[in-house]
Amino acid sequence: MSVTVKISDGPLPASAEPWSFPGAGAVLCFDGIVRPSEDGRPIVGLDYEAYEPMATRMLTQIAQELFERHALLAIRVEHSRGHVGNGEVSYRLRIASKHRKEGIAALDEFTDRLKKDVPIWKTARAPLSGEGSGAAGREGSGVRGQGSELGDRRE
Amino acid sequence: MSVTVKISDGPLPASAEPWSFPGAGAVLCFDGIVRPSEDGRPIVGLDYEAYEPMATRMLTQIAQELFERHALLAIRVEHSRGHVGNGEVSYRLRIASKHRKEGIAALDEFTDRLKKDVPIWKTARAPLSGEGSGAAGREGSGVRGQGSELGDRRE
Amino acid sequence: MNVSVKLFGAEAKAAGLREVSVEIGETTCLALRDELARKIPALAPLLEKCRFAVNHEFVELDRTLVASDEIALIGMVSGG
Amino acid sequence: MNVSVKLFGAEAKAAGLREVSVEIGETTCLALRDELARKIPALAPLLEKCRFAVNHEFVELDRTLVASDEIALIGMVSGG
Repeated sequence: MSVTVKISDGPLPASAEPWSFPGAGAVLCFDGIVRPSEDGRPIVGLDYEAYEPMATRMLTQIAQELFERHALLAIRVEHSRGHVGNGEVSYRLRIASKHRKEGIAALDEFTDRLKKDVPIWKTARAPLSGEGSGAAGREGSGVRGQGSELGDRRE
Repeated sequence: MSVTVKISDGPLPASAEPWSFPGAGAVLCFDGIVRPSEDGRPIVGLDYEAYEPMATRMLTQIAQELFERHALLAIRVEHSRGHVGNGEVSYRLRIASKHRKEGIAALDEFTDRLKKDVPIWKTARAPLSGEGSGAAGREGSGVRGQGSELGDRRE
Repeated sequence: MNVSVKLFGAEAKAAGLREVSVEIGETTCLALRDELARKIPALAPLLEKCRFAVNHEFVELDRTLVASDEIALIGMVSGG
Repeated sequence: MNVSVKLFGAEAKAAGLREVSVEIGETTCLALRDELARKIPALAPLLEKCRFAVNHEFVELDRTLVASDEIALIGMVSGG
């Protein structure tokens, strides 16, 4: 069983480095990319906060559960924390399996579980005054102060 | 609608070049890789034959049908012809969509359709004498001569 | 009318040919299929699962053929 | 017993705090939840959908707490 979990600062590399696993017939890569709007409003990006080490532990636990349910060869998951701008990659999941169907099912399940059980939160960052229309001066809905890492990271 | 279809000689690059699409929230990449055995027997690789231009036309048609059924932004599909060795990539499908679920559904459907309707055939190439056990001297089950492109390409 | 039919995969292997020339009376794919079964008995058991492609598109068995058509017999494919 | 509870996302926003100190009589997560609702009314409507994590693992509401536990209130998450 090969499981790699990595939570790192800022966007993931735009292009995934080569990755496979001996004997794999199917290698899937899913990139989750920050879109330019959230709930219909323009944003410049998302700020991610992760509760560590729980987030890494949960990602690892989910990967292990999927190994048991599907016949997988390897899982590698990466997630950003901090700011990720529009068009940048915040989440990359890669799964190697012997066959396609089990890899696709695992990819979908893993991501559903991530969105339900992994303590990671995103906050939309709206354009600064002049950067966009209709949202001038608004700057997302994040929590300020009280030692917020995200608050500290805002420009 | 952005559809790219490419059938090319030999294995695809081990690592996919960067690819995305403006506004995409999900980019999926599926690599189909030649496995070291076929029907329980060791092989050194697969020889692919494509009936062109029909294969390219069918791949394009399937992509267009999936655009209508799912809300996709871009599809790019590449397939090998000729020899592809074990561990090498013979098929790479990439789909950009706003959301994950539609991209995953399209990825699965596209590949099901490929395996049903696209005139591409594979022939297993068994190890040459000395290269493997139990299959010495056997060289796959492909058709020889009569202008076979594959036959001509065998070393 | 004399037509030429391209063969691939299992059908090419069964026939030992990649292309076969067939003389047909009635100029439909159905008549062509019957003639292929008669001329190359090894193909007969495979034909039920085959489709014809004419000029690079799948067609129904009642399709009428003309001399300039490019005809291919497409059985089980195995891409991916 | 005095415990400290980490808050995130919507709960941190509602409370205006990232960490809150609470005095509890009965040392269970259920008692802690009731005390959080009493102390920070803005949190009350969110608590139904929240889980507690103790020492980085989700726990049930009947979980008994000890002073050294790291406690986090986990509401709707939004990774991906």
